[in-house]
Amino acid sequence: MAQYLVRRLLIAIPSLLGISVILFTVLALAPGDPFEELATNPAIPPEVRANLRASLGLDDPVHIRYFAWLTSMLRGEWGFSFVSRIPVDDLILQRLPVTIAVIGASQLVALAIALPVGVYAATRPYSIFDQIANTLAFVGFSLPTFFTGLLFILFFSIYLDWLPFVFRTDIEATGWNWWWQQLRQSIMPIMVLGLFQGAAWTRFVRSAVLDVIRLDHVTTARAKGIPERAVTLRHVVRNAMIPVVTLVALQMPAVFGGAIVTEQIFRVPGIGSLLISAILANDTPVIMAVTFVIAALVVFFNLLADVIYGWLDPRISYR
Amino acid sequence: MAGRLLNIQGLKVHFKTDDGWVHAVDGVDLSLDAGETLSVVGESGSGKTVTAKTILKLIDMPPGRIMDGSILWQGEDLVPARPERMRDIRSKEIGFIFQEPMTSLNPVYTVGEQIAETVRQHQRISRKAAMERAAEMLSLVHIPNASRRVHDYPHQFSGGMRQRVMIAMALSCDPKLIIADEPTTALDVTIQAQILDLLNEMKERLGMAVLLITHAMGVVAETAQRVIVMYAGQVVEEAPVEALFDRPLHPYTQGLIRSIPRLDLAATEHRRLEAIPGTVPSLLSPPQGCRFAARCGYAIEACRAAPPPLREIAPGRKVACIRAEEIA
Amino acid sequence: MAGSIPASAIASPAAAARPRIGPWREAWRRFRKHRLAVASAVVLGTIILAVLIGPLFWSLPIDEIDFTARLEGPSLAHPLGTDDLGQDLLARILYGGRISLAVGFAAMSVAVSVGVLVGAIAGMAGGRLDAALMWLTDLFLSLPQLPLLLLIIYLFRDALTGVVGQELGVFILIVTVIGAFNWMQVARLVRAQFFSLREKEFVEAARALGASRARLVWRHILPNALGPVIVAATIDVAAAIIAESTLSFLGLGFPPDIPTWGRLLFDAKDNLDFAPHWALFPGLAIFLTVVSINFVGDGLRDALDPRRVQ
Amino acid sequence: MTEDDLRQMIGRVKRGSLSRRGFVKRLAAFGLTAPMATQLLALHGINAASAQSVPAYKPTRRGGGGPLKILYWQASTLLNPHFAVGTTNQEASRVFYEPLAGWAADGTLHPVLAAEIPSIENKGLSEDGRTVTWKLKRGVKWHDGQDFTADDVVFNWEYAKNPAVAGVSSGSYTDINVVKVDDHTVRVEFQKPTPFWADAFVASRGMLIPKHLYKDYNGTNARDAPANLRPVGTGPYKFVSFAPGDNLRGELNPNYHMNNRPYFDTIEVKGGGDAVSAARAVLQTGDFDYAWNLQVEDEILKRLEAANRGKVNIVEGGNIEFVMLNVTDPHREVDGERASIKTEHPAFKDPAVREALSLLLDRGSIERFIYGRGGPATSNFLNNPPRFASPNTRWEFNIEKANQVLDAAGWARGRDGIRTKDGVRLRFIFQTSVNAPRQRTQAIYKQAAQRAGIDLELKSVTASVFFSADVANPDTYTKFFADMQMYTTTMTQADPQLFMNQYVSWEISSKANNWQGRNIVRWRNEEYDRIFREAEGELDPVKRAALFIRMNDLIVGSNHVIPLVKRPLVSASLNNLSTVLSAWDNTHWLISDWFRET
Repeated sequence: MAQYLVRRLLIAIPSLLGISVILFTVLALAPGDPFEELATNPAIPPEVRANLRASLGLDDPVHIRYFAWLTSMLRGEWGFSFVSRIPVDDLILQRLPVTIAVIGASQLVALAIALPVGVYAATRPYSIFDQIANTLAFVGFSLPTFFTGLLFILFFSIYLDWLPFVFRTDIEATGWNWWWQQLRQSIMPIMVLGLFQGAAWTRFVRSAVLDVIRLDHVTTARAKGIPERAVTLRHVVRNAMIPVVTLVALQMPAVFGGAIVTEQIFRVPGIGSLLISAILANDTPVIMAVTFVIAALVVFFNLLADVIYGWLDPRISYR
Repeated sequence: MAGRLLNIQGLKVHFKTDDGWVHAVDGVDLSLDAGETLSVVGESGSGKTVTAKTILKLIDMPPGRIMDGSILWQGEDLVPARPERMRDIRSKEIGFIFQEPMTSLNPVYTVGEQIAETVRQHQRISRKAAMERAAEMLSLVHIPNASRRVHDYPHQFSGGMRQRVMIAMALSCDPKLIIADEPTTALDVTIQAQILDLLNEMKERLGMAVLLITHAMGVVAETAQRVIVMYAGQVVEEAPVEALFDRPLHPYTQGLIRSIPRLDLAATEHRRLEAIPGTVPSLLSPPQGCRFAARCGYAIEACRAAPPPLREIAPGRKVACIRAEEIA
Repeated sequence: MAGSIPASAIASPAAAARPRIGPWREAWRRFRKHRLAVASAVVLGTIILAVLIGPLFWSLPIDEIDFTARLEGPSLAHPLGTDDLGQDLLARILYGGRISLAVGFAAMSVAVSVGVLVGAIAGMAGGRLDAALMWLTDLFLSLPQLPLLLLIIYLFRDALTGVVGQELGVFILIVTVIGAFNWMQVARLVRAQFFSLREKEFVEAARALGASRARLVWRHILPNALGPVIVAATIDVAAAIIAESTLSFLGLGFPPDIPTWGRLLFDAKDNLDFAPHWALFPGLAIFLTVVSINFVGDGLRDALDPRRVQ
Repeated sequence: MTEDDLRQMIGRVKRGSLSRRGFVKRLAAFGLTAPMATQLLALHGINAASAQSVPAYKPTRRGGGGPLKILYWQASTLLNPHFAVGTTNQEASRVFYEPLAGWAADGTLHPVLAAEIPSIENKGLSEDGRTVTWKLKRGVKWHDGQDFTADDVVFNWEYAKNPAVAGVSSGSYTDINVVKVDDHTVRVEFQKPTPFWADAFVASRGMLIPKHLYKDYNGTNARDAPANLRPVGTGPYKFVSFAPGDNLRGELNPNYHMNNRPYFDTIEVKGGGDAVSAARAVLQTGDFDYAWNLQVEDEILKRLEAANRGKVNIVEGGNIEFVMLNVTDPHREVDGERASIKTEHPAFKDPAVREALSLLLDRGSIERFIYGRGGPATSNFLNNPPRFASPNTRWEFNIEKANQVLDAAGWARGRDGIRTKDGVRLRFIFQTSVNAPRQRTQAIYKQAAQRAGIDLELKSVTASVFFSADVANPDTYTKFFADMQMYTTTMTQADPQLFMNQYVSWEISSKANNWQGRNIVRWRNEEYDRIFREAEGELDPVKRAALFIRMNDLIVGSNHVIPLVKRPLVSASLNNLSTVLSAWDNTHWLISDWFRET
């Protein structure tokens, strides 16, 4: 197993390099200027902006800039943001926990919805519960998060005024009150992402369980006198988990994409909103660093998916 | 007839489909004594597998439904039995061997775990003891170095070996009856013989009754003491094995036996393979009278009028044909 | 054992009694059973119809600015109300719908065709080619869409509009761009299906009968992989419609005066609490389209996948 | 009202025979507003009581006001005033650092670290306009207890003009010389007479950083100074914590140099989000006390105000949203350069087309329905300070007249309704940056133009692409590769000299200067160049004001520049918050005087 992991990691390195080359050239060619605000301010003479760009090497040819970036990356310096002068790794370390917390919680909510509902609906196909669950799941992932986010703010923040909609990272309260404030301000983004993801996964869990429930070995299990609940849990769900867990692992990077929309709407200062502001300002070091973090996550989760798949399904052997 | 191990009377099992109710099993009588091997033979769609599975209620209800009849197991009727009671009987008193060994074992657990699970379901013993019991059962069914292979997964066994595992699992709780639903159909010929020998050996050693479901007359001859022939959801003939092959009473049984390709006749005989003309009637709206009438050479008006009762015309011999005596 | 009677010799006559039903009629019969799918098909049909021929009946111009009728709720004159320039929302939604739906379906077909192609090749070829294709998929998955969108549209917009004119040029550009970023899921699904189906007996049987690789893929494996592809395709349409609105958010999509559903929703988001109708109707239009496509997809999957239905 | 009458009245006020109030009222009758009058008096040594240009500060003791929470929808990312790329970074630095003086809303100077405002009368200003002497306030301490002296002021000059530091405020310090007279006096020397002397050490470019913390970072390592992220200033609040791009926190400075100030115990500046949610956070939910720069349709602001938790503040300034008609031809390439000054725009060279386009711009509706209070319609390019606003321009929205003008000039309508003449079609690309009010303005303009037979093809470009200085990018506003474009240009100083040099011929943006010239419309006019040169050296304020008015009339008269709406500073604050705002300086220019009415 370890040997297989090492081989997979070795393969991952060229792919990460490939990603960085392509992305860097794209960013170098893409329009946009980190010093946009300087433009409209007549008081700032043009040559100031010129030498600002020169000082950051914005006008050098692409390959020189790439190697400069790569060598500093390998030395562990991720450079500093063009716009804010803050070292990029501080920026990311400051923003990553919020995103991980919101995404992590939303994935847990999604699984907490999808597993029980999906399994229960599949064990009673075409029952009332199954049809309601199925319809709600469809509604759930047909509603764009963009739209549900707005509706949530309208309903909970403005009409009912229960929840704040400006995300604050510096809550003064301590102990329980701190947790309560955190919950109040992040429950909406978590629910928007969680419900959307939960709806998509409910359908998947249901179809995965449906595929397994008709297999012969389930009837064998029943013939062994095992109670129905145990048959469902030990035999049906255990087998259905193989495709489900793999999908969950594979979808994690895409979830970061989804988080960007929610972070924009609820003003969560996470990796997503950092990426958007960096892209709009063509702030190359930040974009490269954030994309690299996401690319590394993609490779990591793909690996994780394979490992889990192998662990769950003994038929898969590690050649 | 009290005292019999298993006594099924007038069993009717119908399935709801888009086009209406399918009368898969339409009034079946079947009974079995301890230690006896009864074989139920018939083409696919004759209702033999449904009858067998209904004993342990392994069919999905809905769409299936037991319309009528009783299943007496040692005198106790299982039809109204509650799920908890059925669970006690499954594998503890009645074991089941399925047709498809390739898919009947759970791929993600080792064979040992799956057998141990059965054992621990019915006896309060530790996990380790259950695994030892599993290893014992595997060696009982002649699986080489069972103590090591008990930790292997199903995909590491061949088709024949897996059927042996299934048998080991079915016998793990010393059941009084084993129902084997076409246990050899999915296997190739050489392995079939080994499995049937194993079944017979198990019968001698453990003394359990066997209800063998098959469509192969050869298998019947090899293993069964008594035979029931089913056609279109009904029992058409019941007889001891030798009597059935010597003098089949029901026209359908005669057709079955005649269509067996015979190696014992000399090449010179040049007889063409015989087949029974026509097709099995639709079970959606079964015909009024005898269901074999449309294909029966001896059919007369009376046959089509009313359903022929299953009559005992000699000790241990029943037939559902009003002209049985005439054409014997 | 000698003497086993081949069951087929005495084929069960039951099927013969009913009229011979072709596979597509069978599929339609099963589809009809899925009531929600049928209802959604009707809803989808009306939406598409309304969008196509609606403007013929509802002839109000889409950009008629009328300051006296600003932010009016639904009324007889304006059944779906007006926006902050007094423009009639029904006309704008009908006109915008045509583009949003076209973008949705076109982008989905681009994504699905690329995805199926890549998935099939990777699935069939295996080995190094498969690894290379999967590396490419991972690469696209981890690239942030936005900078690439910025670059591609900025690089090609002027060239394309020069050739085919502004609206069509932008349309082609957006469809290819959205399509180019949604094929990865389909590719991965199809590849997984190919790996599992390749081992199945019926494929080996077909190969034994001398079927060429292309025939194998086209006639045997692909139809079976249809289920998940359809589901992925339906999700892609929804993603495409939403992606188009994010593009207009960044000023990359259609010119500002073309009222696609995404742009309407975006323009309305600030007035949600005072003029909810302005955001709700386009939002509802997107939702209804997407949910009906998903249900139809689900119905199709049940109809085309015999194993699924009890 | 001739120049002599004016001088004669100033003399009577000096002799006391005419009251200040009488003088101001008399000038108002001639359209010269109050601030213009006070400015004239101040320059003639009649020091008007400077108090009334800043609201009275009521609290009687320092602190006790609890937290002050401010929301910026563009987050600040840096705390060194000399590197402050955007206004948000200047605002963040202004919480901790202070200049010698700031600009009040009415365009008058207000002393901060300076003891008094230099003027001819108190010998601060030399007669020949070549030197300015600042007297510094005594007893001012840096947050770390060090004394604030003239050395700090001289150091700031050396630091700002040092090319290695590459600070953004270098423009104000490169051509001046600063001499330390004594520990609390500094003299600024100009190379030539400079009517607008209040640039160095004043307002947003004048914030002073401590010498003792920056002296070893006065070079290429300027960016790595630790104080860049942990400021030590002289301001009313001391630094607590800073999460770049998110929030900044400060606490009360116990030994601040002005008594009873600041009122609040802590200050928090939160960043991120968008303008509308910032407005909601103050006006609707009351989570914050103040929200900055609300570029939001007035319709929305009015409805949010209905909850009457907060009010919208409108502060007049010099920023203006306007439309440009390209003098050159953007679609033709002459020796590798589009929109080159060697070409002439085929349609816009005809004054009738330009006049028609000016008539088709419905400024009234755009003000009423789009910008509202945030954008009063105007016919002038230069609107503030009031003394420079020209009274002789008008705007008119009249489609009928536009049609007549075009018909008279021979532009006949083609089959498709679009007018053409000698093969030139009135079909123009109209570009601007992505922003809701601008897109709405494009729609209104397009419809009106259609009614006059002119077809506008709308194009919207992402802000960071539109305002980019990247040479390779064709979509920047300085390249102007389109027929028409619209955006807001800002006026950051209370003096129009730098603002009006956008139309002098030597500033024309071209490939030669990498499109960095500020004359983007590529307009050339000898009279304008001549008057601008003259105004640069004119010491007499009245004559200087008249010159700038003439410049405004020239550029607006050409219709190559069509002013649309003034863009005053729009912000929102809770009803009980008393703020001191000015369009000529940062929002926090007098954060020390903010307090809460109890």
